[in-house]
Amino acid sequence: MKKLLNDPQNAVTESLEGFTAVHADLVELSLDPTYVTRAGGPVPNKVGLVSGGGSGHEPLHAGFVGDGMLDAAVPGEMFTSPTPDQIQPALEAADSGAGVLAIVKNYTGDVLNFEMAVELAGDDDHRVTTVLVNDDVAVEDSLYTAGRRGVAGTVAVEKIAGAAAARGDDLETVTAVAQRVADNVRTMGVALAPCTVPHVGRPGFELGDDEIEIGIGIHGEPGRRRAPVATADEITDQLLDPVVEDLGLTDGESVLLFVNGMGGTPLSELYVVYRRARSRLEGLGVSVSRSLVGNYVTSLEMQGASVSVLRLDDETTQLWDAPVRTAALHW
Amino acid sequence: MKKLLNDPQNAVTESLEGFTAVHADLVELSLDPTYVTRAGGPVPNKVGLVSGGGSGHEPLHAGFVGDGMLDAAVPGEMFTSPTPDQIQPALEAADSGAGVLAIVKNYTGDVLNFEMAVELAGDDDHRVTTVLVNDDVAVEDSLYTAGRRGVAGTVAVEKIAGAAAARGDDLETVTAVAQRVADNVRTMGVALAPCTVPHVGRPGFELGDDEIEIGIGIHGEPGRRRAPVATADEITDQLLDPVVEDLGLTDGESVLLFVNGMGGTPLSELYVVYRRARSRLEGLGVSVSRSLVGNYVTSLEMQGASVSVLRLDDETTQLWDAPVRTAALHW
Amino acid sequence: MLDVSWAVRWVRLTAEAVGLAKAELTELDRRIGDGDHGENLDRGYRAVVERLDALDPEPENVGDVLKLIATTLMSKVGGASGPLYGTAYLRAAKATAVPSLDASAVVALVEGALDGVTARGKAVPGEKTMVDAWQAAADAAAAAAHEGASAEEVLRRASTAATAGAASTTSMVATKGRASYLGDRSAGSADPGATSTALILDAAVRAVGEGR
Amino acid sequence: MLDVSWAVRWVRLTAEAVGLAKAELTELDRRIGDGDHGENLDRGYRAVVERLDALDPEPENVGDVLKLIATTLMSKVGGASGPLYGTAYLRAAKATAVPSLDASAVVALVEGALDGVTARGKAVPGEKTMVDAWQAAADAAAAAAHEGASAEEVLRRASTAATAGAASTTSMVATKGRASYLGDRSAGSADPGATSTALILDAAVRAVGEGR
Ligand SMILES: Nc1ncnc2c1ncn2[C@@H]1O[C@H](COP(=O)(O)OP(=O)(O)O)[C@@H](O)[C@H]1O
Ligand SMILES: Nc1ncnc2c1ncn2[C@@H]1O[C@H](COP(=O)(O)OP(=O)(O)O)[C@@H](O)[C@H]1O
Ligand SMILES: [Mg+2]
Ligand SMILES: [Mg+2]
Ligand SMILES: [Mg+2]
Ligand SMILES: [Mg+2]
Repeated sequence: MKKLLNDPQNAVTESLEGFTAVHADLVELSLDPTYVTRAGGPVPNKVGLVSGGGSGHEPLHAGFVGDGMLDAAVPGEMFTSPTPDQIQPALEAADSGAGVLAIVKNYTGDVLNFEMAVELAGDDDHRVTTVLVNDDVAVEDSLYTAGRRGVAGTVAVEKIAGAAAARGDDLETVTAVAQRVADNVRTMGVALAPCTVPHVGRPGFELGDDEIEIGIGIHGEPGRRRAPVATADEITDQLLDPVVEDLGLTDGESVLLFVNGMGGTPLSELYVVYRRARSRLEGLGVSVSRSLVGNYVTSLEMQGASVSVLRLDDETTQLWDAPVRTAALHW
Repeated sequence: MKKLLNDPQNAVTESLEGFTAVHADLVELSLDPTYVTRAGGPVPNKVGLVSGGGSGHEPLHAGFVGDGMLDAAVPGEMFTSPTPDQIQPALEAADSGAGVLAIVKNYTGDVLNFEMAVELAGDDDHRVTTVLVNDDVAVEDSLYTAGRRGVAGTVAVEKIAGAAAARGDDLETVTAVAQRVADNVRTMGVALAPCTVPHVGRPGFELGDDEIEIGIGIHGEPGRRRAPVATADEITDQLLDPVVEDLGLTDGESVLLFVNGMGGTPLSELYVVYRRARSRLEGLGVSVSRSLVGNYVTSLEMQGASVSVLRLDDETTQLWDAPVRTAALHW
Repeated sequence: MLDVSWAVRWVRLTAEAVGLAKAELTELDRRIGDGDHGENLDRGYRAVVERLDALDPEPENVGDVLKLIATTLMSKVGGASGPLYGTAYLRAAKATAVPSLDASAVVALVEGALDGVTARGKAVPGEKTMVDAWQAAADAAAAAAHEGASAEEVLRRASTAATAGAASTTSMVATKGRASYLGDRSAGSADPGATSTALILDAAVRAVGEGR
Repeated sequence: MLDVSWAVRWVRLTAEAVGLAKAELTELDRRIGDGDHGENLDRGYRAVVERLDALDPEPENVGDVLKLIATTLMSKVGGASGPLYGTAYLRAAKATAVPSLDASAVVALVEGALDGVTARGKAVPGEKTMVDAWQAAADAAAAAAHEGASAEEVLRRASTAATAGAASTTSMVATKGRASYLGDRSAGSADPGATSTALILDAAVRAVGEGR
């Protein structure tokens, strides 16, 4: 394992220190416990938005703190959910009095820690609602699993809910918008090569020279199946098909197409995947009216990508287009 | 070699097709010959800015086409300079009559092909000036080399010259500003793991499990020396020291600090490098007044990073801050 | 005697055991989860020991020690196991607000921990989680107490049952937690959380021995 | 006879040779450059052959064939070798605007190519570039013509000298082109461009044989 790190135990803190030094106009860092808030404190009368989760998925979530998106982000240790005593003060710091929406990716650890923090913040008279993101169609959502994982679709939920909060919607409305996005976004990912968590020191899984892992999670959790290496077009189809099917997309609908890199894949390859996914969607009569391509929800240096499709309506389209000023998304 | 590609011969074209589909509001793609121009054609009375070079360094250069930066980008094959018959029409397409500045990274191939294209465009009565970027302090600039390579510093030249052109400076002034930036920026990079050019099918170099390559070029050209793996802080010092020395930075000066990822390194690690470089510069009494951290001049999936320092003056600081609206830089 | 100094020894032995088994727990989690369980618990218990060292005066009740573990794990571990173990120790602490434990208090401790885990995680036995170890331990403790065993003996029976419960998870298919994403592929490797539960109860027994 | 059909055969044999040596040229470039020389030339010569196939009517002069190579390589190869070989063939074409070559025309062809490469790339012999092959070829051609050799013999001597010139680059330290970044580490492997120059001139000789 070769990494640009000092003591792995300090990786999260040192990285956040660098991040907040670069983006001091956007964010402030609290240490002990660790969380990131929007510079200048919560916006009066605006619903606060908080998300968080294990580190190693940068720019998620701290890269999305700023105007039009999150008010606070709570980074855990590498691939480990943050603790209630980090989340609670972040929730409270994000509350200007209009209440707070917590956006939680559906992992047992994230769910439990946020649940406890929300209870604690509630004890302190903060109104907090929660929306779970569970967009990963690779996992069957059934009694036999912890439910679908939250993956790249989280970006869409944070952006669109952030815009709703920014235009002054109240907590119930922001929560409903976030839930609508969560309900209408689906994702599936592939890994070509694994990643190594610094303190573990060896890759999270092994892949043969001619194998890929279809349906990978963002922590390197094995996916649906091992498959032989294939062309970008073939792999894209294997990602897109279950997404389209699960969403029940039909002719004439309009979508956001989001191709997300896992961290170690060249941008140029992501565009090749996008090209195929877009032409397939258009072939189905689906209009790709908004797009995002890049490394937004990563798994350290994992090689691979995910394809997300969000069914858009007029309101969510407008909210997607609304201005955003964060380290990682800006328009 | 596992990549999200179809036929490697089509990788550049397919990727550009995806890119221009995503960013149709910003760019237009010409094929045969291949180049990318700003959507809507050149801006009347504005000096045109054109850059180009081998592909595989995305988002460089096409990701920097748009308001306040480039008017055209000319992508060659993977790691191979574009040809004069691509460059010439791009130069001409970028000329609104105010002339064109070509920003060329100092590689023999880029220099020769741009030189021929500039001659051809000149025959067609286009005024074209050229600025060479040669910021890589890993290479000795002497009679015994082809001169320093142009690497990540190119982004600063393109951004600042782009802002000068956008505010209406004439060709001579834009050229002088670009040259001033090129004269005041220095870079040094490190590779932790190599990259594989698709049609070659094997890594450009080999590194032992406990070796890094200090002074790597952006095509995987071996650098100054092999070194044992070290901490991020130690590696950062090895990159920053020659940069600072070569620039002759002194107490009280103000700089842009740019930590660039080679494509396969997690963003979180780049921030760890930034943190150290910044604290070292501040220790020298140098003020880090502007910053950029991210994957901007990549080498496919290479793992590693480079540290660039640009000495700023009031004018270049203002031009850096001026609005920019491109796929990869936006403020 | 299962008194406050036993509880303190228990903590220290647990921290030691988790430190030694860190790589093994991580490897179990790497196979069917995300490879951080050893690191998570090690970080947590090291913090527990630090706080214990700084503690002045000594706690009066066994429950005070367990509460310190609970709050520390909650604030240092994260992941699924942080809230689960945190809530487990918290409930166990509530059941042990006494200077030393008799047989029925040991049962209350283990049952409290089980209640905490299931209240938080909603898992039932057979889903390949730490519940499989805690449930086995609680059942064995209750049976032993019913048979009139001593406090120490109840603890010993609970610990043995937890180890067996952890071992039983090897063949199970996970339906809770991160391992559930693997479906059938989760069978064949023991659950990391059940394994760490067995380690914790084993340390409780060894803490008795060391105090003699 | 070194006439137009010889020139056409030369092109085809060059394209074939470059195709076969693609991996080897790329490997040489991988060692001291960026590993694309084989791919670059192969892309270029395949395009040359395509254009040649589409050509109607047949060119009248040897120079016409060389000019077609020049413009095609310039527009298809890129890298350093595109403009260098492009300019080489362009100058060679100017020197060979005749239906067939005598000994002095062969000398003019090779010297024209050398002039093109040096005008464009500013390298001198000993810098570990294709100049080392072209210079050796030009010297040998001039000497052979001076000794009264036939056109074919001049070509043969030039080709042999180019091969030797390419081999001589192995021990050189590069001071031009991408290999120069390596400094002393560039010694020990032949220069890819000098090697491809040797291949090109070898194909010219073989094209004579095939026409007989
Ligand atoms: N719903 C649940 N109920 C009980 N235990 C659970 C549940 N989900 C997970 N666990 C336990 O947590 C353990 C994993 O803990 P850990 O690796 O620290 O957290 P994470 O899964 O968040 O990485 C599993 O081995 C399992 O025993
Ligand atoms: N200045 C120069 N003069 C002559 N030949 C050169 C010069 N620079 C490079 N070359 C030749 O070009 C060859 C490399 O070509 P190629 O690999 O196709 O281009 P690039 O170096 O741009 O990748 C070298 O092996 C060398 O022979
Ligand atoms: Mg975890
Ligand atoms: Mg090249
Ligand atoms: Mg885990
Ligand atoms: Mg080359």
